[in-house]
Amino acid sequence: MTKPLLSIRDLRVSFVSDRTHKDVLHGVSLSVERGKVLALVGESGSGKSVTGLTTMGLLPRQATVTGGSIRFRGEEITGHVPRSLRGAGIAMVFQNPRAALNPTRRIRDQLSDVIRAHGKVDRAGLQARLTELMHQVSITDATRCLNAYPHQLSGGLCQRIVIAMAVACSPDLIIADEPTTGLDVLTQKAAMDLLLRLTRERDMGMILVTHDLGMAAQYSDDVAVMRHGKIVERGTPEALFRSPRNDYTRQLVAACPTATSLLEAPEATVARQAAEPVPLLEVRSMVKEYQNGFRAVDDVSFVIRPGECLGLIGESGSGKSTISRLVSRLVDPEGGEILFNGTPISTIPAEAFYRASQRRQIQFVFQDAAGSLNPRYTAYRSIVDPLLRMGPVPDGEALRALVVRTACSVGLSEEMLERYPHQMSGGQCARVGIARAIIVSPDLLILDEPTAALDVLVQAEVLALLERLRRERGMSYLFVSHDLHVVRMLCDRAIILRRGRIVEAGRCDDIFRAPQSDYTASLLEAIPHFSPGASV
Amino acid sequence: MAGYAVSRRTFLSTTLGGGISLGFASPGAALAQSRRETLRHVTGGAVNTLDPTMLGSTRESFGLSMSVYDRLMTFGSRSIGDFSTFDPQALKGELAESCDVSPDQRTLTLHLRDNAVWHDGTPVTAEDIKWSLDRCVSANSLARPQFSSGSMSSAEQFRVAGERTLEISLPKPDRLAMANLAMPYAIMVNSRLARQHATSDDPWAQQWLQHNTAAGGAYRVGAFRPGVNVTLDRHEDWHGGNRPFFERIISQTVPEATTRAGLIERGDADIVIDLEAYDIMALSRRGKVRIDSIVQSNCFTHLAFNTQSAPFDNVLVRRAIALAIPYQDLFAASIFGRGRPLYGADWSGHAPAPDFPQPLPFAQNIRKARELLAQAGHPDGFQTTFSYATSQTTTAEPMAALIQEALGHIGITVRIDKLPDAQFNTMQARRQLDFYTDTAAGWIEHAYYFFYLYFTRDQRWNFSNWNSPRMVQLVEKARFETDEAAYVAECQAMLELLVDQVPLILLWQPNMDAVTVPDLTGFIYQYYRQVDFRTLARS
Amino acid sequence: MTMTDFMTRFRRPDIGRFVRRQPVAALAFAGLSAIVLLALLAPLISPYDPLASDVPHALLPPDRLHWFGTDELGRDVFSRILAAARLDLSIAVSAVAISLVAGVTVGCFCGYQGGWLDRVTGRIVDVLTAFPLFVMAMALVAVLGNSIANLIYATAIINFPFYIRIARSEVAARRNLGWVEAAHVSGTSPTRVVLMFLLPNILPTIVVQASLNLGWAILNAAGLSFLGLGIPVPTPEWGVMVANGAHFMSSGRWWLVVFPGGMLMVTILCFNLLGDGLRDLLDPRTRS
Amino acid sequence: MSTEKPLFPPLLRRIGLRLGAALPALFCVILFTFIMMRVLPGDPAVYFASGPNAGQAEIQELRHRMGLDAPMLVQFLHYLENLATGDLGRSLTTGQSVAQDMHDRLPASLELTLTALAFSLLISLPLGLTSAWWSGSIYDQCVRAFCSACFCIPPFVSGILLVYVFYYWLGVAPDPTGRINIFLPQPPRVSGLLLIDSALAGDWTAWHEAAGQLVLPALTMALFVIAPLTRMTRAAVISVLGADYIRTARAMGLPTWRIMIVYTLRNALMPVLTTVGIVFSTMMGANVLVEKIFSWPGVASYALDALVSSDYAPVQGFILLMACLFILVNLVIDLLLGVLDPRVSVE
Repeated sequence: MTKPLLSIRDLRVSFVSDRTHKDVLHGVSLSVERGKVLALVGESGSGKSVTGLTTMGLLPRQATVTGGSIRFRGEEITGHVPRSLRGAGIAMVFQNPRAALNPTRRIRDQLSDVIRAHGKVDRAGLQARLTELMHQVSITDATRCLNAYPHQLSGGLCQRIVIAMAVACSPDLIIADEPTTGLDVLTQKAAMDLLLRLTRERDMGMILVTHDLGMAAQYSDDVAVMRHGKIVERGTPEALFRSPRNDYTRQLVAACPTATSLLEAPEATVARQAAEPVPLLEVRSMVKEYQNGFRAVDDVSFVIRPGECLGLIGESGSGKSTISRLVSRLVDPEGGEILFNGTPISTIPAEAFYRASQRRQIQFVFQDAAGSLNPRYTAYRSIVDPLLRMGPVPDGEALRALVVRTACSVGLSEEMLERYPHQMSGGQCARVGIARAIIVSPDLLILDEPTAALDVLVQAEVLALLERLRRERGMSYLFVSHDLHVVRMLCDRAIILRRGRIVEAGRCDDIFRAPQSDYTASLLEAIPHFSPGASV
Repeated sequence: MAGYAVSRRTFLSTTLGGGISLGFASPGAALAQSRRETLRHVTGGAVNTLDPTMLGSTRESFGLSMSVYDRLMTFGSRSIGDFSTFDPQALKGELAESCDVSPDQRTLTLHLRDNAVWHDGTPVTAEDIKWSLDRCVSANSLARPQFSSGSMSSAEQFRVAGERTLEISLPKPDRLAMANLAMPYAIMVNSRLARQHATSDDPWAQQWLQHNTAAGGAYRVGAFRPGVNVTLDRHEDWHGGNRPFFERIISQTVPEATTRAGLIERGDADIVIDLEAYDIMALSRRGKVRIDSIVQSNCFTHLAFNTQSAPFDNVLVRRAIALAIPYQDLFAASIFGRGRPLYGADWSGHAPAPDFPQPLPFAQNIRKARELLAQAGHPDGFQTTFSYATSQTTTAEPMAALIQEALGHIGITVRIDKLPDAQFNTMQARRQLDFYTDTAAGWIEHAYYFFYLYFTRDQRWNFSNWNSPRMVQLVEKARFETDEAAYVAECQAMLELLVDQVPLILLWQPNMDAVTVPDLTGFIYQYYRQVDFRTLARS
Repeated sequence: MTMTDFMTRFRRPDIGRFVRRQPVAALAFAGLSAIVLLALLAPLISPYDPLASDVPHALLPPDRLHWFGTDELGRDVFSRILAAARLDLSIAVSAVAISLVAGVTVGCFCGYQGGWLDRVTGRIVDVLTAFPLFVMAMALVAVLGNSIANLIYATAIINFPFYIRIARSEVAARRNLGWVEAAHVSGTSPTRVVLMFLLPNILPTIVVQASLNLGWAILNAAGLSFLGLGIPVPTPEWGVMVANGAHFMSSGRWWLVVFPGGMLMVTILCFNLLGDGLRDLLDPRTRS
Repeated sequence: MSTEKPLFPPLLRRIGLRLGAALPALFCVILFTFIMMRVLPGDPAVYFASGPNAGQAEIQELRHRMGLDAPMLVQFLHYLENLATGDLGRSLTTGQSVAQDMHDRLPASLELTLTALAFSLLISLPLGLTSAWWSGSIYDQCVRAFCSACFCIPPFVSGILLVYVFYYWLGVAPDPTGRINIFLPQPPRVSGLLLIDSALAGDWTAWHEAAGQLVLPALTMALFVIAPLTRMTRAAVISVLGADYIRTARAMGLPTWRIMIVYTLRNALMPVLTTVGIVFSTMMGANVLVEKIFSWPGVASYALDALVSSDYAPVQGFILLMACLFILVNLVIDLLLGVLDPRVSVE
């Protein structure tokens, strides 16, 4: 074993603000070697990003290193990373690549800035370096890309540019902080493959900071699982994911939706209803066009039968969210029909729909749970509000009892009801959002990526909750998600959308076993996973 | 500015260094000599036309035209202590060399100066004068009503009686006829030049003359930027009086009075006449400037009532208020005692002289005022509004506060209303002001003229909307009175009527405070209350 | 979240926190409280009648009897400043209150409705805010006449577009937020959404703007009265006092300008600093 | 610059759209000011025919000449007709056509405002940038206090004070009486901006004089807008500093000055520029007081004088001019934004 490129020993970091003192890293130790990838895995707030930023010396002002040491190439750099080292010694790749690039500067200039920051180069040399970099990150259309502004490039290209920037000055270590957030599954795969290839080719070290166990498994040589500012378990991906020793790791692995995972739900108290002749919801050739002529939804038709859960899958921009908002009558379609229980509801304009009798029966659970709660309402008021608006309102004690009961059924304790959104965790907010939707006993619940912003463990809990509620109450779901595994776990049937059109529809089991369209197939293929034998 | 400014700036650039002084560089000493020959006059007002007869022309325009245009006649001057003022009795020729009055006083024969030439060098002819006088009585301008006060209203009254002689015939002997020829409106125009610019719509070239001159006065207009500045250059062939000292005059508009005061004190400007009383106090205390303080003998500040609306239609109310006014305090607080009081005289029943304005026998007596008010049927007082125009703020504001307080003592509640000038004037003309202050100045200093102008007829300048048949009768009689003793008696009767009926309360005659650099001499107070550049000189 | 945060920050235990995080704003708040207190107690604590003239004792420099000297009519400057504080604060508060209520109503409506009405209003408001507002206020006072009420209306009217703009953009920014859509799904009528959901949430922002605006309103009123518009004599008002006092500056009567001018500036300064501090507390970008 | 996209057609289209959208607002402005000027109390005819011997006949004549005796609608249509031919009416105060007066005076106001704007930007950009960079520090608090202090000094006080100190007391400033030493000949008019004209004429004495005259009034004006500009800059910089690309730039080890100027300030300029537009047009019109105090022959003091004497035409002309200027400034800023921000020109 060679001497480690980076070694962090007992690193302690705390945030100080207004006399409050919060430790975020409690003695983290790790090491990275050349040519190897270390994945730092954990939920949000586990301290994995702080570890990366501390190494770069990019901690926010109110954070201080209170102990430990970071040695890079044997040199002590704790607390004072020299500028020359940043970019040339250690480079960083951030999430959301388009935002990571200066919007008002051409790619060429931004790359040149980086190169020039670490040494004098003449024009010809600079041009040669740029061309070479573009080649390395597999950009074929180099001239156009170099002359473009970030907004003129796709997310995938931007991420390649960011990677090019990172490797521009031949660093020995790359810290990739959630490098694929904000990218679609297919692009995500390409970017990760590129990063991995460069690491190997250039014999660099890489720290991959991610919340995605699948990605960690697929792209790393070592995995460190972090929780509450500590590393709880370390090991090779195979060992770690196949036989986790730590309880927390075990929970994580179990909660991660995979191609084979199933929801643990109690036996159905109400059995799934058999197909009935009259569908609960029928959508016929629905079209939504925006003012600039862009067709977000183009001739989409589907039905949802009573008690059924329909999954709506697509990448960002595929029109899945628009469909959910159309069906829930928040926006008006430009064409087509929406029938609810056989009654057309698309004729009622969206702004008047609050008066319609169907309003009660179609409820919505929003993607950003915290953002969907009025910041000035307590959980209780948020939950009781739809009831007060649409009734029937039981009197006095009964009302409170009903709210408490509903809250209980989504797993909220009574004292949580007096809290404001900012006093609750993401999972708790999501539960309030669900409670608010089901308190009026709707027939159809539209769920727009209800778990996208949640950590894996919470996601698993919420999914289980949703499954239980459906069984207990016999509701129908329209479940919108980009995550194929989640849809497979929850839904009976699914629709795959691409650019506003349906590319495939059918029973979940069929789609996942034998996808009919190439697109579906490539989607399935691109999901990072840690099924045995797939790593690296 | 250049001359003495240079040393200051040199000092500056050595002490402060380049930083600040870079922007404030000196124009160079080359101008130093010409600076001595140049007069810089600063004023708060603005010249808006070069033709003073234009409707809407400002007082500054009148003043400027005195140096640019010649009139047939002009007033002489007399000394009052160290200072000089115009002499309404001493009429003398300006463009006219002499003026003969026929024995029946109905014909005036004017002989023009031989050597008089226009600015373009052409000689002045009687034709020019005839055209100019015709213009005054025919064109739609401010000159027409003014001339009518001197019984001149038709072009037929003017007759060319020779190459350089002109006759004016009057329907009746009028004591104001000759004085009218000296008024700012009575400009003599180079008719040949003006006519070139006349059109059928505008036979008197009024449009063109607004921005151009066809004159022959002591100065010609160099640059005219309305509302900003005017420069004048000496007309070397002028013979209407002594050759002016200054080669060049710059008359500049500087709206802030305090800035004007500063310019004078620092020697950057040479003369200013429209400073506020408090600045003059400060300047005189520091003594770096020369101040010519001359009572404006043709001017008076007053409090006017609307004598035709309740409660001021009741003479007792007016008398009561006249007794309630704290004259001394007003005089001290409003104009810092810089003027001549027009109250507190001891008449013992009769007007001592036929002059107007003169001090009237009013003094504060609150007890008596209360009695009178009770007699008038207002034992508990009443409510009224006291108004003044925005332009009068500095004097009227303290006045208003004191009057409000004083009338409060006799139970009258006064609301104070400051009005923008335009609104004030409109309301004044429409008789909508009940109780207000204003300042008036008559150009021709004859007692009867003042009464005619300010106390008769339904027109704006009858401040108190006074309709007294007796006054009308007296005025009509005095106008054409040839017997001097009878005229004096009539004037005294008018004065006594005024004191008895109190249509308005005279307060004071403010001083004209001409503030100049110490080496400037020759300022004469003129009835039109502007600077006459022609008499000024540097010692 | 930030809004509630803002509200909770002002619960008692957080005052210490506020003082620590925004020492300047806290100081400004204290100063403002003192000024308001002085204004409220003016009739009790002023040593002289602010309107009573005493011409023989005019223009006295500050001494034991007249702390801030006397003016050209012999009135006590200290008493007048106190009386003026009352007037200026009430002018500012009422002008801001009027424009706030009217502007927020219109702004909320437009911002929520969107569409052509909103665009038209937006453009008009844009043009209006770029207007020579001061000249406009002058014209308004000239049209309406010189009185304190009209001064308030003029100040309110020229502030009006400003509040429309804020309310409009704040509402428009929240119109499509999750919790507003959630309200729709909950069967809430649009009116109720505006009144019960949007309004309470934009209020803190508006309040901050209002506190900044109060200073501006005082300044505006003082500027107008400096030009002799609005405040009838002999009512004491800071701007008027400064304007009158400026005349005596050159003769060395500094107390006529320095005291009222100082009060004017300190008050505006306090309003600004307070508003600034509040804004910073509100602004999530400046927080960690 | 870039050859792929046709630069001009979309540019012209944008300008056209912008101007077209401004027309209704412009009409509103015209109508509004027309009505407002007419309801202003005070009969201008009475004011102007105020010679001691002017009677009702003269007033009537003047009313007729001013067209004040016609019905309101006729007056308005007449006004619109004149506007269409570029005739803004005639000022009674100066006796000139309003268009001529504007032409004479606008450069003075423009020169003053532009200089003031330059001053304030020179002060507030660095202040805003640095106080945002070290936000929350004592320095930041000091900057804030300074800005608030600048803002709370009414322009009439700061103007008088500056004149008092620099002219009367220290004597370093030239007399506050306009744009250029009155004894100097004015440079031939090209742009109307004296600094430009005298430079073109090669008359550096005049240039220095004109520059000297500008310093104090421009500073007075600038003081008042330093606060909003600094505040805006600070807010913009803080929001940019929070952006991911700044973190990227730091992570790539770019030098601090480059991050500060090229990455931060450059991006923060866009919201600042929008504010500058508003600030500019408000300054043009709102600083009546500054023009008054410094006897500056600009349009604002001109309008003020006209307003006081109920001289309708100049006030209307002034407001119209301001509205047009505002539209123009916005257009320019819009185009500048397009240059500064490549994202804008795409939509």
